[in-house]
Amino acid sequence: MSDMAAHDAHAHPQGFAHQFEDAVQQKEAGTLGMWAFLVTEILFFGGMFTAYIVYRSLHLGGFIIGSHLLEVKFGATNTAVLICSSLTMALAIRSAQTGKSRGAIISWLILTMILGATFLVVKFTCEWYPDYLNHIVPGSYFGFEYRPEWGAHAPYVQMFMCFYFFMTGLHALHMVVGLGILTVLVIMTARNKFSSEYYTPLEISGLYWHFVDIVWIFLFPLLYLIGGRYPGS
Amino acid sequence: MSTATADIHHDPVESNVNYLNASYGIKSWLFTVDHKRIGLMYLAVITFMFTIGGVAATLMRLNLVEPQGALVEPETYNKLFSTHGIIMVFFFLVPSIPATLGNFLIPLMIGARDVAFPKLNLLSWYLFVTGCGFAIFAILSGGVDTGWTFYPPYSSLYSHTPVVIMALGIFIAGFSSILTGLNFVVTIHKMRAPGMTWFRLPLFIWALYATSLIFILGTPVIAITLFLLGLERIFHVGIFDPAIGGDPLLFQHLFWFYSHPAVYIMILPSMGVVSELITAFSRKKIFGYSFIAFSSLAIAVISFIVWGHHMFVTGQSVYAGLVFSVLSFIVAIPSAIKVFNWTATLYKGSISYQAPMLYALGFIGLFTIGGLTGLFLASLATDVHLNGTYFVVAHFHYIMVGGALMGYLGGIHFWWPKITGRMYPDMWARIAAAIVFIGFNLTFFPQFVVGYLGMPRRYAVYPAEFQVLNVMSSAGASVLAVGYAIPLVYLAWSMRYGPPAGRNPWGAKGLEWTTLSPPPTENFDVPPLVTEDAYNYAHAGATHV
Amino acid sequence: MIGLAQTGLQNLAAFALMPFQPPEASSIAGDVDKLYYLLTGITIFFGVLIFSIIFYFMVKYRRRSEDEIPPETHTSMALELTWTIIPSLICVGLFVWASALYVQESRPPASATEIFVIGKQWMWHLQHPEGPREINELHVPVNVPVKITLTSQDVIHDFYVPAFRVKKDALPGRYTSLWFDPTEIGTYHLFCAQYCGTNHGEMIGWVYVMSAKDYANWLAGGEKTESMAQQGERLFTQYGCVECHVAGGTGKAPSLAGLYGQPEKLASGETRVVDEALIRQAILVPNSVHVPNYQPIMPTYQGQLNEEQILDLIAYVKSLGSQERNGK
Amino acid sequence: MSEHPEQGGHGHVVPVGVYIAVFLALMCLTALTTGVAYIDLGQWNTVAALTIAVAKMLLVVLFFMHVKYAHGLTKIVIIAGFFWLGIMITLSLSDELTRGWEINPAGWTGLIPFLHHLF
Repeated sequence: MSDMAAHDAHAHPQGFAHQFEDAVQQKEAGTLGMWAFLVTEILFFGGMFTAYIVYRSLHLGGFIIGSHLLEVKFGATNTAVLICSSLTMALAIRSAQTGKSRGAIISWLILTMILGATFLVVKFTCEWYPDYLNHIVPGSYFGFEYRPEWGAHAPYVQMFMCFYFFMTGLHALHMVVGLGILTVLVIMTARNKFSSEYYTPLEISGLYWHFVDIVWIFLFPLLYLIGGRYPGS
Repeated sequence: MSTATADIHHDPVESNVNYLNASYGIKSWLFTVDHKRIGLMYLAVITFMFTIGGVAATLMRLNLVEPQGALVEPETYNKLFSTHGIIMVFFFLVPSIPATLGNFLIPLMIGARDVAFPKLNLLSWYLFVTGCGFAIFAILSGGVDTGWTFYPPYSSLYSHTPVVIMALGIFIAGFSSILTGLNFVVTIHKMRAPGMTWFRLPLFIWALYATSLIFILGTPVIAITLFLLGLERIFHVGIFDPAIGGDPLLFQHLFWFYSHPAVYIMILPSMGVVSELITAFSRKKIFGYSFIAFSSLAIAVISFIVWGHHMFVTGQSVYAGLVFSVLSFIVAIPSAIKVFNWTATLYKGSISYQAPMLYALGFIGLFTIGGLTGLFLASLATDVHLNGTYFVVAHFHYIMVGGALMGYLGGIHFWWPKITGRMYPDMWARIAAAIVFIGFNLTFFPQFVVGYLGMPRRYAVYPAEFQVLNVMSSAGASVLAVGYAIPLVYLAWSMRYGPPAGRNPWGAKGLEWTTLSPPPTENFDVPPLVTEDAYNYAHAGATHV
Repeated sequence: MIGLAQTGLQNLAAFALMPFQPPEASSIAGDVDKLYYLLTGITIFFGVLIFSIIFYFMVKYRRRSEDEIPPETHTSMALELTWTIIPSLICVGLFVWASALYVQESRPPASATEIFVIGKQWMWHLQHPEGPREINELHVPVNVPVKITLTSQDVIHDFYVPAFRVKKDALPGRYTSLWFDPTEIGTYHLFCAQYCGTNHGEMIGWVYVMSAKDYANWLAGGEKTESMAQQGERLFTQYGCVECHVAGGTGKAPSLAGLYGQPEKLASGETRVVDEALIRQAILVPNSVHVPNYQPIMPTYQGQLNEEQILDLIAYVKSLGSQERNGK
Repeated sequence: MSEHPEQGGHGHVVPVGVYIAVFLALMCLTALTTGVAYIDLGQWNTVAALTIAVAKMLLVVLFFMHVKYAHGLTKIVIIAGFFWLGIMITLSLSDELTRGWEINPAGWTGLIPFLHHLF
C-alpha cells in the first residue's frame, strides 16, 4: 500500500484525476480522446455528405436550381464570421498557454461566443426565416406548387432543400452545443481553474470548435456554390 | 505475466476491502465511477434486455409450430421478430462483452487503476439505460414492426408503429457505444502498466481494441442514418423518398456500413475471450500470437468494405456486387487463421474441461460452421437463392448466438470468481454448457435446411411442407431456453454461498489473476510491472524480477 | 392437439420423402445446386477436419495431473502460411465460379419474353405482353426464357421462386429484372422474400409451368383482352402523347418508332440507351432526358399515370421498336 | 509512456504571427472560392471549390488545431477518419453510379464464356 500513499502524496496540478500516473499522461489521454470523438463526428456528418454526393451525381440539375435559391452573400459572410471565431478561439487557448491573465482568456472566449452567436443570428433571420416565407422548406407547402421554371427538376430541388436544411440544421445544432461549452469554459476560467500548466479543457474544446468551423468550410461551397454562379449556369 | 512482487501475497483467505464492499447503498452504485461496478451495472441491464429479447424469440418459435400461426396474428408476430432483433442486436449483443467484461477487465488486464475517463464511462451507462428506456417505451406503446433493419420506405412512410421512439432509443444507445469505444481506445493507448508493451497485451485486449475501432468508426453512421430516417418519418419528406428522387437502397448502404461491422463488434470480443480460455485451460502459450492479434485488426478493417453482400438481390449494380463478393471472401481468411491457431494451441497442451473451456470449444465448433456457411452467402450465385431465407437466419445465429453468446457465457464463467470472489458449482455449469450446445444445434441446424428449401424469413404464416423442420427448431429452442436459465440460478446462488475463489482459481496467466478476488477499488494492491509475454505458461514456476 | 399431431405425422411422412433441396425447375437451378454442393462439401471437409483434430487433442492431451506443465510450442511460419494461402485459393475459386454464374443470371437472353410484375402490399400483380393480367399466379410455357421486369407500388418487395433459384427486389420508382428458363412442367412457389409489412407471409403465389400446348390453351381460354401494347397505344392517344410524338419525326417531339434499345444522345451531352428506366423517366421527369433539336415542352405525367399504365406505355413504345426492326 | 519529449506537459505555443497569417490566408481563400464561382469553368468549378475547401481545412487542422506539432498518433487518427469516410463514399458510389452500365459489353465480361469453359 506504500505506493498508493506515495501516489496520493504527489503534488499534482489542479484538475488532476486519480486514475492517471502524471499530468502528461492525462493531457495526452484527453487530447487523444477528443480526436477520437472528432473522428466519430467526421463519420456522423460523413453519412450525410455521402448521401449528398450520391444524389448530387444523380440529380445535378435539380441541385443547381436549389443552390441558386440560396444567397451567396449570407453564406460567405457566415464563413468569414466562423473563421474569425476560430482565430479568437485559438488566441484564447494561446493566452492560457502563455499564462496570460484570466481577463485575457475570458475576453477571447466571449469574443468567440459573440461571433458564434452572430453566425446563428444570420442563419435564422437572413436565411431560414425568409426561406420559410418563400415556401422552400421541404414538406407539404414546398413551393406551393413546383415553380414552372423548375420543370421536371422540381422533385430534385426539394431533395436539395432537404439536404440544405438537414445539413445546416445539424451544423447549427453543433454550434449551439459549442456555445454551451464556451459558457462553461468562461465560468471555469473565472474560477481560476486553468493555468499554463493545465488548460486541457480549453484545448480540447478548441478542437471541437475548429471542427465545427471545418464542417462549414465544406458546407459553404457544396450548398451555395455548386454548379457555379456565373450567368447561364 | 507474473509481476515483480506478486509472490509476496500468498494468503488464500483475503477478506479485505474490495470494490464490492468498499461502500454500500444504491447511491454508491448509481454514482460510482469504478469501472468494475459500471461493468456489473451493464451486466444487470443487458441481462434484463436479453430476457425481453428471449421472451420475444420464444413466442416467435411457439407461433411457428403451426403453419397458420399457433399463437398470434401476423401483425403481432412482426412486432415480435422486430423486438427480438432490435433488442438482441442493439441492446444485448453489441454491448454484451465490451460493456460488461471489457469494462471490468481492460484496466485489470493492462495494469491500470481505472479506464482513462471514468466519468464518461458512467455517462455511457446512463446513455445506454436511457436508450433501453426508449426501446422499452416503444415496445410498451405497441412495438415496432419494421424488423431490426428499418428499411424505408416501409419504416419511413408505411409502418404505423412507434418507429421514431425506437430509432431514438438506438440512437442514444449508439452514443453509449461510441463513448465506450473511445474510452477503451484511449485507455489501451495511454494507461498500460510499465512493461506492458503492445505485444505483451492479452489477446482479449487486442480484440477489444479492434472492437472499439468499429465502435468509433461505424456507430456514428448508424446514428446519422436513423436520424435521417426519423426526419423523413416526422416531416413525410426526406432523402430516401423515391417520390423526390431518393433511393431506398442508399439507406441500406448507410445502414450496413455500420451493421455489417456490428456483426464483428459482437464476434471479435468473443474471439478474444476464447483466446484467453484456450490458453488457460490447456496451459499453453497461444499459437501464433501476432497472427491472432493482427487478424483481429484485419477483421475490424475489412469488415467495413464488405457490406454490399447484404444487397446482392436488391437491385444493387452487378459490378458493385462483384466487388463486394470478392471483398467478402477476403474477410473469411483472418477468421480461418484464428480457428487454426486456436486448434494448434491445444497441441501438446494440458487440457482440462472445466465449464469455461466447454464454452470455448463450443464456440470454435459453432463459429466454424457459422463461418463456413458464410461462404454460401458471399458466393453471388448461391446468395441469390439463399438471401432472405432461413439459411441466412441460421447462418447469423451460428455466428451471433453460437459464437458471440457462447464466448460471452464462457467469459462470464471464467471471470466470475474474479468478479464475485466466489466459485460456482462446476458440474452444473458443465451441464448447462452441454444443454446450450445441444439446444442451439437443434434450434438452428434445421433452419439451414428449411432455408435451402426456400422458406423466406420473417413469415408469420408459411406453407405446410416446412412444418416439420419448424417444429424441430421450436423444440430445440425450448432446450436452449433451459440451458440459459440454469446459469442464472447457480450464478446467483454462488454470489452468496459459493466457496471463496482466491486470487487465481484456474491457475491462469494475466495481470487480473495477480490481484485479489474481488479486486480492491484501485485494482492492484501492488502496482504491476510486466516483465514477460502473455500466456507464459511454460515458465509458470519461474519468478521474474 | 390430436389434429396437430395428425398434421404433424402427415408432414413427417412428406418430410421423409422430401429431398433436401427444392425442385430444380430452371436452366440454372442445376448449376446453382452444383455450386451449393461444392460449398457443402467444403464446409463438411473443414468442419470434420477441425472437429476431429480438436477431438483428438482433447483426448490425447487431457490433463493427467494437476501440476502438469506442458512444453512450449513455437509458432511455425510454414503452418501459418499454409492455412492462410489454402483458404485464400479456395475463396478465389469460389468467387470466380459463383460470379460467372451470377453474371449469366444477370443477362437475360435476347429471345426472352417479357412479363411485367408489380408488387403491392400484399399481392403480386403480373401482366403478360399478350394482355392477360394475373394476381398471385403466373402461367408460363416450358422451355421459353422469361424476363421478369419488376417494380413496386409501395414498399420494397422481393420476387422469389425457389425452384428457379432466382430472386430480385421490387423497388418503388425503379425497374429491376430477373430471368429464368423453366425446364420442368409443374407448379412452384412464388414468395415475397423482402419483409413488406403485416401480411408479408401471405404475399405468396404459384408459378405454373405448362407445356406449349397447355399454355396456348390457357392464353386462348381467358377473357379476350387487349395486349399491353394495344392498351398502351390507347393511353398514348388518350393522354395526347400522339399529338407531339408524330411518326416520321415531323411533330413538336421526336418520333418514338424504332427508338427502343437504341443509344440516344441527350441535350445534356450524355448518351443513354433507351430502356424501360429511360422511358419511365421521360414520362415522369421529361426534362431530365430532353433530346436536342426539340423544345423542352413536355409536361410531367407524375401522379396522372399509375404503374400499370406506365408499363403499358413502355410496352407500346417497345412494340414500335420491334415493328420498325421487323419492317427492315 | 512518456516517449514524447517535445510534449512535456506543455503544448507547442504557436506565435501570434502564424495565427494571423493563417487567418488572413483563410479569408483570402474564402473570397477566392466565392469569386471563382462567378467564372464559368465548366466541370472545373466543382474541382476548384473542393480544392480550396480542402486547403482551408488543412490550414485549420494543421495550425489552429496544432496537428502540425502533434505526435504521429493524432495524425493517424485523423487520417483514419477521412479514410473511412472515403470507404463509405467510394463503395456507395460504386453501386449508385454503375447501375446503368451494360452487363454484356465486350469488355472484361468477355471473360465469362471463357470461365464457363473452365468449369
